[in-house]
Amino acid sequence: MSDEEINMEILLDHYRSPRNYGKIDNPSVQLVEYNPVCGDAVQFSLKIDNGILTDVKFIGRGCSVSQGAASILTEKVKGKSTEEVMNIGAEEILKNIGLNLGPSREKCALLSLNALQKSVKKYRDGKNE
Amino acid sequence: MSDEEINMEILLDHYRSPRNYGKIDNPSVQLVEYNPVCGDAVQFSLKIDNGILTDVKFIGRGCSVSQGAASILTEKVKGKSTEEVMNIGAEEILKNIGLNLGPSREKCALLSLNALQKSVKKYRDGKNE
Amino acid sequence: MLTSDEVKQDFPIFESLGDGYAYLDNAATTHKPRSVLEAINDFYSNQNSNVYRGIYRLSEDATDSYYRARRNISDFIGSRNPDTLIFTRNATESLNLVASSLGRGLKAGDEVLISIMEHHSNIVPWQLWLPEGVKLRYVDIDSDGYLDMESFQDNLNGRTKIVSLVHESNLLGTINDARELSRIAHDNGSIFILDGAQSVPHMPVDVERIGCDFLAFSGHKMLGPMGIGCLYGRMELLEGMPPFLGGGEMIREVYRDRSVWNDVPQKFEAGTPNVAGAIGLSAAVNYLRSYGMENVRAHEKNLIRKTLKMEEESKINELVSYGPRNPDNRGGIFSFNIGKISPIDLESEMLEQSSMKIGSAVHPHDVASSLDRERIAVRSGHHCAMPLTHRLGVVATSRASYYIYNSESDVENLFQAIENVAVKYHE
Amino acid sequence: MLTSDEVKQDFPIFESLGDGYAYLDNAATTHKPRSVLEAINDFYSNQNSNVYRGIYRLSEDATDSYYRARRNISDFIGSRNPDTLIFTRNATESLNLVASSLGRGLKAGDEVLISIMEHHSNIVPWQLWLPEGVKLRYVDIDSDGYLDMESFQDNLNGRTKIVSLVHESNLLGTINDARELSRIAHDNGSIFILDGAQSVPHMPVDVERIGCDFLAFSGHKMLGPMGIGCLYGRMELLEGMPPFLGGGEMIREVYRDRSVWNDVPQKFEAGTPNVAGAIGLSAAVNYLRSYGMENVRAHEKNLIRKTLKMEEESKINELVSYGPRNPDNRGGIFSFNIGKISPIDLESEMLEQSSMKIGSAVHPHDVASSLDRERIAVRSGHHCAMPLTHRLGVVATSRASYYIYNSESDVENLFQAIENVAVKYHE
Ligand SMILES: Cc1ncc(COP(=O)(O)O)c(C=O)c1O
Ligand SMILES: Cc1ncc(COP(=O)(O)O)c(C=O)c1O
Repeated sequence: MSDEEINMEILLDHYRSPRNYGKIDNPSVQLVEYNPVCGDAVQFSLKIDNGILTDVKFIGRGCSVSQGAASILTEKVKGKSTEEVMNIGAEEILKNIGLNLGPSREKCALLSLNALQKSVKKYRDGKNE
Repeated sequence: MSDEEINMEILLDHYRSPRNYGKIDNPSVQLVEYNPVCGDAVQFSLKIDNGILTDVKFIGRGCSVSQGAASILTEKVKGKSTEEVMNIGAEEILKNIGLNLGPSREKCALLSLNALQKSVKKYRDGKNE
Repeated sequence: MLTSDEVKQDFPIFESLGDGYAYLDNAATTHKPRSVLEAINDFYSNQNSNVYRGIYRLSEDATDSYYRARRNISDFIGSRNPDTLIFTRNATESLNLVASSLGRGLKAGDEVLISIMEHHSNIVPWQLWLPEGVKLRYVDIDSDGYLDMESFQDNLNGRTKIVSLVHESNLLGTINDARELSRIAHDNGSIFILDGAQSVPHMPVDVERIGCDFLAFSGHKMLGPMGIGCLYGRMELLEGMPPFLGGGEMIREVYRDRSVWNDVPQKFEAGTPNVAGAIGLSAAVNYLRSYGMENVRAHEKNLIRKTLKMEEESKINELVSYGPRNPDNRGGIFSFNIGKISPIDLESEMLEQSSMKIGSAVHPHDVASSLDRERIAVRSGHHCAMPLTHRLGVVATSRASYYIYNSESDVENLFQAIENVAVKYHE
Repeated sequence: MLTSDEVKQDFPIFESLGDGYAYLDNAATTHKPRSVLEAINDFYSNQNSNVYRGIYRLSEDATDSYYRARRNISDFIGSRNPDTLIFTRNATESLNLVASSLGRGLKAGDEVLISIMEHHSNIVPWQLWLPEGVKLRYVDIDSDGYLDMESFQDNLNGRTKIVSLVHESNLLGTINDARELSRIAHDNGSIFILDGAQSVPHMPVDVERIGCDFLAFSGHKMLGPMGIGCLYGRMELLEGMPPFLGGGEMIREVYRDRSVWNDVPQKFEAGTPNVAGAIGLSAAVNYLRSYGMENVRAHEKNLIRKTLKMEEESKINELVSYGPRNPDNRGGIFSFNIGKISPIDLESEMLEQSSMKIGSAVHPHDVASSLDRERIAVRSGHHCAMPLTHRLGVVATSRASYYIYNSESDVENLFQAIENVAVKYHE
């Protein structure tokens, strides 16, 4: 199997058996991100203690890329600081997935990063008020 | 000289020394036709007796084609009936001139026919009133 | 009569794509035969110049070629007067032109009637008039994917100034009875506009026979180049309409505070036209004519018949498709899904964890990506018909659309590949 | 640095036109180098497909090429953000787009300031707002053919919302000081639009350096294909502006009674774009870059310098010409007349027999026809600048306009031919 094929299998595995799937009770913050154009949706719920994401869960539906990427992302960020999460760039996510997605699927891959960073921002904004 | 060259010379001769140039005193009808896009202008004055163009004169300015064609036209229609004048078609005029004018210059060549036929129409409309 | 393998020989791109590549996105855009590329090249290499106002041979030749292209294409759609054909960039611009120009005559309370199966290009230009109090109504479809004639009658009334409908749906493949629709619209005193973007390329279309007032279509969807489209209009209407864009050839005289418009069609063609595009499209028309539009249609009807048959016989889990089952009323368009993914109602559903999972459905994006890996090009999404996609209760569909260079084996490969996706994602 | 004979080798049409043919109508449209024709051909033969929404390799490649063309062309005019470049059909559509979209924000009493040397495409789109009470003002020219800076200041006031000016006049050849004009307009709080149809093809143009808010130009006037043009706009402005045409790629979501617009630049590009056209224009930009725009400008400056010198030395009866005498402020455009034919005032003059005769003047149409017979292509007429033509007191002019493939011997042939016309018509 080529690297591309292996990475494809990893993504599909995440898609079929998503990690950290579900909702956190009494989350620090919760947020839905939806792309009405293709119907991809993810909802993140986070538990944040002292600026650390102690728990991250998502529920969602959509294509393998959007859902697989969300699952991969939850594994990546658990235990990270909000600061670190806000600094994750698009390239990092795409490199992590390791597939030549092409411009149209990259949006799918980045939906969950958007959702996660928006959640953190919402949490911080709430704190400041 | 080719036919084209001969006809060119004829046209230029009409342009340089227009026939029937001037105004008729007390004309039966008189009318100006002007193309503001290129500035070509002709003014026809006609003497009509019993439906016959007994005298035709024009004054005008513009390119060799518009003015030469006007001069040639006056020679052609003097003595003709208004009926005959109204039946002259564009092809007949273009054939008469005998030059491969191309679409943009054909308009120049037909300005005087338009003016003449409009004059006759104006005369007839006046009669009917 | 029309052997797709032979047809393919005329298209340079199939050399580049190689044997066995199935290009099934013809409703989006089509490939170009050598004769079209040569016509464009020939124009630029031998006649190139600006049209109309040049008093030199080159420009007059270009003007003449441009006119002959106009005549040839207007002839192709059955118009007897070449001047009724306006060159635009694409069907979208054609529809904007007519919506913008006719729209200026609409008053608050006037209604425009379109259908739920319209392409966005026949929706949004009319929506732009909503702020002026114009009302936009939608004819519904029935459960088989046909225009619902009862809904048509229900929505038609004395205030309906304009009826604008698609001839062939780019998602369902439904071929509407344009002649009958035109008759009903005219009986109601409405102007009748036909979106021919998917019909003109695929079947004989005759504006006189149909009786439509306007017909819009795109060159690139009928083997012609990109950047050229057409709007046919009835001369009496075009003459009375205000212009669309200003400048260049569309005016005759310009003074400081007013202008005098040129005649139709120049009145509607602002700026230097795409002469090479018109000539390329004219070459495409000649190429299509060499087969005959009856045969083009027969070929595609055969492909869609085979498609529907294979679908019925297939054992692909949860395969669903949309649109009429009768090939007589159906173009070469096959939109399908593996399982159903409905749009989310953000207000009510998102809190319910269970509703978020797709279950066994395969998202159309995954279908397209997988098919691409098997060298089959299909489109996935809402196909610029989002109201219709939502009306069907889904977020997106995958769509295969055929043309003259597609063959029965493309259809077979398609079904094999769909089966492979279904297995892969369900395993 | 730039040898026109060598340049000509790259243009297939000069093979067809043969040696010694002088194509001097470059302000109307230009010829295409082989590399442009090959880029178009290559796209259709290897990458052809619709852009954006296709999830298959071919479509993604096309999308990528389209984007790279956008980046390359925006780079060429000094914009750092490719998304500020909107593809249109031509400069006329670019100007209509900005006039239509900005115009919707104008109120009765607001003023738009243009100049008397504008092309119709920068006049008529603004006239379309006159019925709404918008006022159109004109900056005058001075007797040397420069913009009259006093007139500019006089016409600028607190109500001037928009200043829209030509960079290089297509009739006079005047090169306006765009940077200074932009500064003055901005100091006044006005939006500054530049019509670059005649400047972008012929000299270095940098939107950042100039500081303009918008820049319009046409591909076909800069060695690119017909049917493609550009509008550059400042991102902050573009983002706040309403869309132009509706449908296709310009929307993100469509519902029955509303739509959500896409981002800039897609918001302004409705329907299937002319991808091949954009790629062809990008190839033209590369071709121009291979010489360097400084050198293109230097070449044409040399030709106009020679032209003005030959004019001064010539003994042609009644030869008059228009525009600045300083080649530093003058593009490669030479508009001239043999004698003066003024427009007719239909009310007052037509009865005077004497006023009708042209006298010794030769009508520009006759000039063009005669030059054509000597294989020199020039344009005659008002050059879509009728207010300027009338301001000059004539009905029309003949115009020679140069580009990189023109040579000093073309200029010499031009003057020989003008002399021949003058003799022929005066004899
Ligand atoms: C039915 C229909 N109408 C209009 C259009 C718009 O065509 P274009 O993008 O060429 O303007 C399309 C093409 O997508 C179509 O399928
Ligand atoms: C100064 C100027 N502006 C605008 C235009 C319009 O260009 P196009 O016809 O390509 O739209 C031209 C070309 O004639 C021009 O010279």
